[in-house]
Amino acid sequence: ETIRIANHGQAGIDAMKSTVEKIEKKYGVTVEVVEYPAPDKDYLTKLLTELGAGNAPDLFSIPTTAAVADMVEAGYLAPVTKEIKAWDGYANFYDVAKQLAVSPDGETYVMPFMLGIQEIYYRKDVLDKAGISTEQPKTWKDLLDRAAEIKKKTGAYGLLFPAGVSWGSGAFDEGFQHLIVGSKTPQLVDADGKLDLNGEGVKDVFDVYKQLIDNDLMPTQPLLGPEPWVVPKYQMFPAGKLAATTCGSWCYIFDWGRESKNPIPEVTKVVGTWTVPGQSGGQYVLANLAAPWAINAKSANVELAKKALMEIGSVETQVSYAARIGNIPSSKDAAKNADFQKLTELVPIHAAAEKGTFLKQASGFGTVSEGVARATEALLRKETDAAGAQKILVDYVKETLGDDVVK
Amino acid sequence: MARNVHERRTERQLLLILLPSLALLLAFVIYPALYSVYLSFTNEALTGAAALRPRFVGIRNYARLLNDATFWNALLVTFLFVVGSAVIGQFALGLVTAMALRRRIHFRRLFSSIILLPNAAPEVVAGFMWISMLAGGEQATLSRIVSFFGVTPADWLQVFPLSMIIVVNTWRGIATAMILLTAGLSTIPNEIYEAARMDGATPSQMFRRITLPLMMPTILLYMLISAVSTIAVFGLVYALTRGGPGGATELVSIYIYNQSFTAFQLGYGAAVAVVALLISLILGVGYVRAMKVEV
Amino acid sequence: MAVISPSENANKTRSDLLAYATLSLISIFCAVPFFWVLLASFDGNAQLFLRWPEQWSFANYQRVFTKEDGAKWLFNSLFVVGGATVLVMVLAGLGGYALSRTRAWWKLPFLYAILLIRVLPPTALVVPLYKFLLTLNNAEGAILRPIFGEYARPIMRWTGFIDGYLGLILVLATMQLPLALWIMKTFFDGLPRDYEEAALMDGATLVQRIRRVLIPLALPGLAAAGLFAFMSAWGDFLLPLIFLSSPELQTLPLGLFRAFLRINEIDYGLLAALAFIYLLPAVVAFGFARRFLVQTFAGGVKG
Amino acid sequence: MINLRNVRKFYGALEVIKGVDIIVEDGEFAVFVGPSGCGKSTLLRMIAGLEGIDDGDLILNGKRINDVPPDKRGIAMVFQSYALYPHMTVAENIGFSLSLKKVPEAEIRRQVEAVAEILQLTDYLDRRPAALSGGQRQRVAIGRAIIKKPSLILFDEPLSNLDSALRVQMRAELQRLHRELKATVVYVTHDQVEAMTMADRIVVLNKGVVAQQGAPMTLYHQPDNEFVATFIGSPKMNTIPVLITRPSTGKTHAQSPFGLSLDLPDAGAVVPQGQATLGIRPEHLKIAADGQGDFSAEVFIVERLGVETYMTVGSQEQPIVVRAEGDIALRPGDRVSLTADTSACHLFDSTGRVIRLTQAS
Amino acid sequence: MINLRNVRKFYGALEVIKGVDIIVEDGEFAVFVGPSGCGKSTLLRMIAGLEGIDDGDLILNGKRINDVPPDKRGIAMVFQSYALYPHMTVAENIGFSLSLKKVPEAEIRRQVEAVAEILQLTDYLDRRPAALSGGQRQRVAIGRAIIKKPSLILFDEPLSNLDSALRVQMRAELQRLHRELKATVVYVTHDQVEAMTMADRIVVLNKGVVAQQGAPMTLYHQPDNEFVATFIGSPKMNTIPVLITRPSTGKTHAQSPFGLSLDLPDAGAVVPQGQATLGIRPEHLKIAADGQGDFSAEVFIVERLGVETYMTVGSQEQPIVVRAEGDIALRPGDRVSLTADTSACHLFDSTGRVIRLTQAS
Ligand SMILES: Nc1ncnc2c1ncn2[C@@H]1O[C@H](COP(=O)(O)OP(=O)(O)OP(=O)(O)O)[C@@H](O)[C@H]1O
Ligand SMILES: Nc1ncnc2c1ncn2[C@@H]1O[C@H](COP(=O)(O)OP(=O)(O)OP(=O)(O)O)[C@@H](O)[C@H]1O
Ligand SMILES: [Mg+2]
Ligand SMILES: [Mg+2]
Repeated sequence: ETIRIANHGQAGIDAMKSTVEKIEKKYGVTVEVVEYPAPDKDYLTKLLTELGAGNAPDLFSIPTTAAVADMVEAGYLAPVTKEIKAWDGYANFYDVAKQLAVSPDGETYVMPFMLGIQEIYYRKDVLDKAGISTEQPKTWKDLLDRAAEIKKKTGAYGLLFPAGVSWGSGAFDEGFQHLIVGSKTPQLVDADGKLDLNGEGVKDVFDVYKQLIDNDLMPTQPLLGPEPWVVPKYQMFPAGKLAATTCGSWCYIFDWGRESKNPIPEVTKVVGTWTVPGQSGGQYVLANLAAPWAINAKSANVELAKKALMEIGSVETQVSYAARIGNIPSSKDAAKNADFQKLTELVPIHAAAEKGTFLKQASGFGTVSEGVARATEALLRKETDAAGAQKILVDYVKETLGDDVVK
Repeated sequence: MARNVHERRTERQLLLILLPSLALLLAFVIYPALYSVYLSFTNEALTGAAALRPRFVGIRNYARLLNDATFWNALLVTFLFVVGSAVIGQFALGLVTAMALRRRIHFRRLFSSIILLPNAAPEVVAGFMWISMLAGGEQATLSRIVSFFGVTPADWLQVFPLSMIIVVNTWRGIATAMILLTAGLSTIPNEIYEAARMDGATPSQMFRRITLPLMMPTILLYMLISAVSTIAVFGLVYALTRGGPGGATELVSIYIYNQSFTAFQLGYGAAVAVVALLISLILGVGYVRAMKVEV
Repeated sequence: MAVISPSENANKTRSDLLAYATLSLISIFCAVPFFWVLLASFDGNAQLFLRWPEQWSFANYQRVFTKEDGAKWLFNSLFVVGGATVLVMVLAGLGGYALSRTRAWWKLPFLYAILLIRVLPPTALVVPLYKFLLTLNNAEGAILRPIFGEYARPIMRWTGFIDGYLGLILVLATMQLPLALWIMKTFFDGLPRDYEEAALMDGATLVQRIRRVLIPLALPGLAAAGLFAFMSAWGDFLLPLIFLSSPELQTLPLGLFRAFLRINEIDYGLLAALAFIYLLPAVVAFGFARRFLVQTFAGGVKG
Repeated sequence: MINLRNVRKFYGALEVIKGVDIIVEDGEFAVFVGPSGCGKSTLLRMIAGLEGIDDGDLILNGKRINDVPPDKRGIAMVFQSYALYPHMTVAENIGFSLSLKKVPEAEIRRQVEAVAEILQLTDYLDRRPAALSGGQRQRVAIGRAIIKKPSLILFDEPLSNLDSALRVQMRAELQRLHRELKATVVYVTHDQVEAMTMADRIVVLNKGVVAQQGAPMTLYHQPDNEFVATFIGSPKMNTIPVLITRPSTGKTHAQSPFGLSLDLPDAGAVVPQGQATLGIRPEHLKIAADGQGDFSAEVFIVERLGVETYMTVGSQEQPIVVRAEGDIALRPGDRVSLTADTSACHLFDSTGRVIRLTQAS
Repeated sequence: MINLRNVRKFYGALEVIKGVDIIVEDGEFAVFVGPSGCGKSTLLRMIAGLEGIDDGDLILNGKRINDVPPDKRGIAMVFQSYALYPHMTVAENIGFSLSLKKVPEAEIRRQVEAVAEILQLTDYLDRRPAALSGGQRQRVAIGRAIIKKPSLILFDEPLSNLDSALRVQMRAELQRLHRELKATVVYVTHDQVEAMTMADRIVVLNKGVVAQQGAPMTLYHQPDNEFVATFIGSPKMNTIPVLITRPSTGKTHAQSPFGLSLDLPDAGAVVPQGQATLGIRPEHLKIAADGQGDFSAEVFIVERLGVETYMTVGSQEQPIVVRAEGDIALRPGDRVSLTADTSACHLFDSTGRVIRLTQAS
């Protein structure tokens, strides 16, 4: 017997290596790792084409959480609620991970073994030198004022939120989401599963972008280029020309740390973190699922695949992923793992996941994500204001999914 | 049609050897195309609820298409792109090179080899090379070239997106135009030019009154072939701009891709393809009839 | 060079200079974008933007072949695209001949139909095509599996329609077929019927006529058709992306995406080196077939 | 023996061969001549099997072969452009038909060498056609034909691509070969000198029908109609509209508007009175002493070839060409007296059919 | 008057015109002949101004025009394939040079109609060249030339694309035009019948030099060298290697290996003894009664044209062509006796230069 698992990205494949061996040994099966060597978007295209035709691998990773709800609705994923609840590793997961894995229909379809946690990273040294406060900002206004102050005092850009089409799902996953949860309308789905995009919060979030862009607090030019993250994150931030940016838990290791090409010396000291504040107070550690795994509903070996899925959820695999990608394990027990403890940069963030919040997922989020990218792109190009950006988002979603999906 | 054994036998043999090509085309082009026509009447999607239970929606996709400003924008962009790159850019540069290469000058092989290079670059690679040329403001090669001449550089793909993809596609297609037009030029006998010289024609008169009219059949056929191929251009532009910014370079082919593989709306994407095919068909047949293009 | 009379000389020189000038300008336009690939691939610390390498190195190329499966991708690409090209040449050679010689009523409609169908971008066809190929593939699997048992998988890798060489070769070939048929049809139009009739009188069957007389005569046309098919199939990445999954079958354009899959930054050195390797066969093919091109089209285009 | 019986051919609705009957005997050298577009090539290609036959029978050695494919007919053909395979050597070209039949290499080589011997091509066997002269190419084309030991060889204007000097040489060569091979030959040309010098039998075609067939001298001396009369012979026969009367002398008298006046020999009652066309060849008009001729006329073109001189006399509307032996130093504007050899005159009725004068019957 | 003085032309290092001197008088019809590649076209194109002149002078009506551009020379040219502009009507073709000069429409129309009148093209002015016959096309090409009122018209093999019947007709037409237009004509051909029938003066070129120039009959009767002797006349002059001796009779005696033995008239001491080449035209050999001739030989090819008969006698290695009047019914293998007209014999030395026998001097 064989099960086919689709993986994506060399780091992910490396991270899975020992797990694969373990599955093979434990269940006496052959595991065939199918490598889909494409960027997220093309990976998803291929995966969906295969799922639609009924020819997908038995087990696969999904590049963005936003796609999950749609896939569930399409009937591509096999529910694992019963198995995962019976599985002994589950109890040890953070709540936020458990909740993120639950689909609108109440079933669980994915293994939420890794969390993506993002915060605002800032150059403590630059701020200190310029005499700017490094306190956690309390509100959006606080945040924007801080950015303006940085700009004024140091000439560096004050704050970066991912935006635009070429950042892909990042505009939504790494930017918009973090703000919306702290807004006046913190969720995008209403009770009957409709998308609530006309809320005031959406407009307010776009207004934050708008102010950052209009006041030249955020570098817009590179964001319109082909790899928007390269210049700001790997060149401007280390050079101190950008003083604060959203970033994930991996940043201390890969972007500026020991694994980086352009490391910042003593990064943990020089770079500090703030959580994203709410619009009028509160602090939000937003978590989302990173690379959740799921099972092909049409798989010939669903039972076997489920067993394999539980193996993927093991603490060892989590740590292995954490080491290679820098995401945060969902198991609280990971803290006790010797290998994980070596990832000193991740340990405090792992602990913070206890307070994690999340955005409720719904079908159509893939479209919303693309719509946010388009709306922020228009803002970047200074073509519209916050209300206009919201209209772009709403129109795109309506156009794509039909008028009745949007509230 | 055929009156006698011999002709019937010949025709039968010819059909027989065309059959493999016909079979492949039927299986891998015509059948999927027809299937697309069917899809265009459904709400088939690649993901979401519609993927699970696709429904027949009649002409709803087409009705939606009519009111879809983005689609009309894509049509317009495609039209400008085809006219700009195939009809004007590639043609003009191709004609100039073909005529220059007709002269007995040195380095002809070298020149023509270099001009053929872009055609050899795979779309993805060509895309990268041009991103390096155009993207990201000051550091782009083009910016550095123009600032050498004292012109203020711009973020080319943001400021002049459509013009830039026209330039890039022109770059890629000069060679094809050059080859076809060289072939056309070579059918004009030298004697005609000498006759014109004896008649006292200046070079520009020769071009306007001899070369152009005599090249007309070649040019008309070239226009058809290049326009048709340019409508389907996808990878190169997608690699460069993904249709942006703000739909400024969203060709119909990219629009179809975005509908099918970004929004995952297969039915609607198919409707767009069908309409694009129909429009091309009408224009193409009209063109062939009106211009009496000979095959 | 002989002396030319002064007036003529002046005239000639002036327009020759003009020709040199335009050709140089256009050549520069054509060549400039290539510099980046060339320099970056030898740059140990390559960037997106053109720059003179600080240290020249072959490290990027080394990586392609040692750390990555460069050799395998190259082989797969060459095999698949080469196979498709050969197939196109064979089919277009036969079909183009039939189209040129037939007097049947469907000749013109057919020719225009295959030309206009090219306006459909492959993206519009991919999904139906995938379903169709999958049906074929499952049927083939159902036949092979009982016979070959566990060997069915390796066999399918070669003959499968999805995730197999055969399917991709067939699809790539079909996409290139319309243009190739056109080229060959025009080429055969320019080839006198005398040869094949002579062969007919010599007692050659249809197949013998084609194989021993027409194909050798049609070589320039076939080279041109093959070249265009090769380049277009070589550049295609969407079809291999959708139709191939197994790592053993991956082709160069998919390998190229590797460069994106680093954790953070795009690996431009790897990208450029791969791009250069990817570029090379097409350029070589062009150099090889170039001299046939004008010959082919000069025969075909009516003046 | 080859026999065409009421053979017809249509291209679409257009009938290009309109019921043709031809017989060529074994060993004969038959030449099809006719103006461009009259259907010569079509007829030849029907015999070869390269075109289908829409109606009528094609009989070769007693068997109807209408539906026999070309390669089974035992006929060889030499094409106008020779159609040598440019990618094969001379030896391969000649041996091609054998190699198609999978004859062993050694045997092919032997037969090719034998053929090359006959055609004096032995030294060129390893060359490609591109490296041969026109004459050599023709010999290769013939070699390719004769190696099949055909009972019939067809030639379609094989000399029309050559310059005139080479053409003369090739003509002789072809005749020599015909003598040596003793094969039946059907030869298409529109050059009547070629036809006259080579043929045992000439078939004159006009607009898809046979105008006349027979030995060259028969066609020259006794043309059946005006078309053949003017087609055969160079410079071509003068045709002059005349009024035929039978005055009391009992002889037939022909009178042209411009003063030509002839008594035709022994014609008697066979010639109807009224309008007719008189045909007389340039060589049958002789310059006579002043006032002694049958008529006189002004010369307006003189073509002096050295050994002979062509003069065009009469008027622009009714030019009459006279051919005189030797170099005659007349100038345009001179007047000459001419006598006609009445025994060599022809008369044609208004449909162009010949009216046989008695000596011809 | 056009005058070429020591004109030379190089293609790279290759000298194709090697110092040519030619004079053509006003109103003359001059024909350049010579084998293929001898430089005829090059010379003509140098006169036209389409090729530069590397050395020497080209003088037209007293002015050196080496450096005058083609359209300013007042010379017109008719090309081999006529080079009509296929996309223009006959009227546009003829009027093209005027319209380039921005002559008003009405004036162009008037001049075109005048030219068309002369050329009998009035009915065809609105047709495209593709819809014209060969002869009409040629007239258009000439019309395009004469509308420029040139003092000189150049023709480069204008008839070589036509079939022989049309060629004869065109020849007459060209001569008529030459008479009517009174222009100077330089005409290139490699067909010597064309040259003989049309020229006032023939210039025979060989390998880039002038072999001889003069009136056609001079070239026919008094060739300067073996090249001209064999080039002019058809069938070409027989050349036979002979041994010249001067026996005691005092006459010059020529003896060929195969038994031909001739006393040449009045040659006297001018002819050196030893090896020479005897030239005699086919028409100067006559069939004699058996045993009466100068020599006898076996016939191996007979070509009967009706009005005359060509026989090839002697051997394969030394064929001698005999031209006889009338239709002679000899067959290959027959033996004939032949007499040679010794007054028409030519002798050439080993370099091919003529040795003038007395009657020629
Ligand atoms: N494939 C064809 N379709 C239609 N008409 C044709 C075709 N081939 C020949 N014809 C016509 O048939 C007639 C006879 O043609 P054919 O080639 O036999 O003439 P020909 O006597 O050989 O002339 P030529 O001396 O020019 O070679 C011509 O009027 C020609 O136009
Ligand atoms: N452009 C050229 N470059 C080099 N050699 C040339 C060129 N044009 C002509 N020649 C050579 O010059 C010589 C004379 O050529 P030209 O065309 O004048 O001959 P021709 O007498 O007109 O011959 P033909 O009767 O074949 O037309 C030939 O040997 C030819 O090969
Ligand atoms: Mg013919
Ligand atoms: Mg010439």
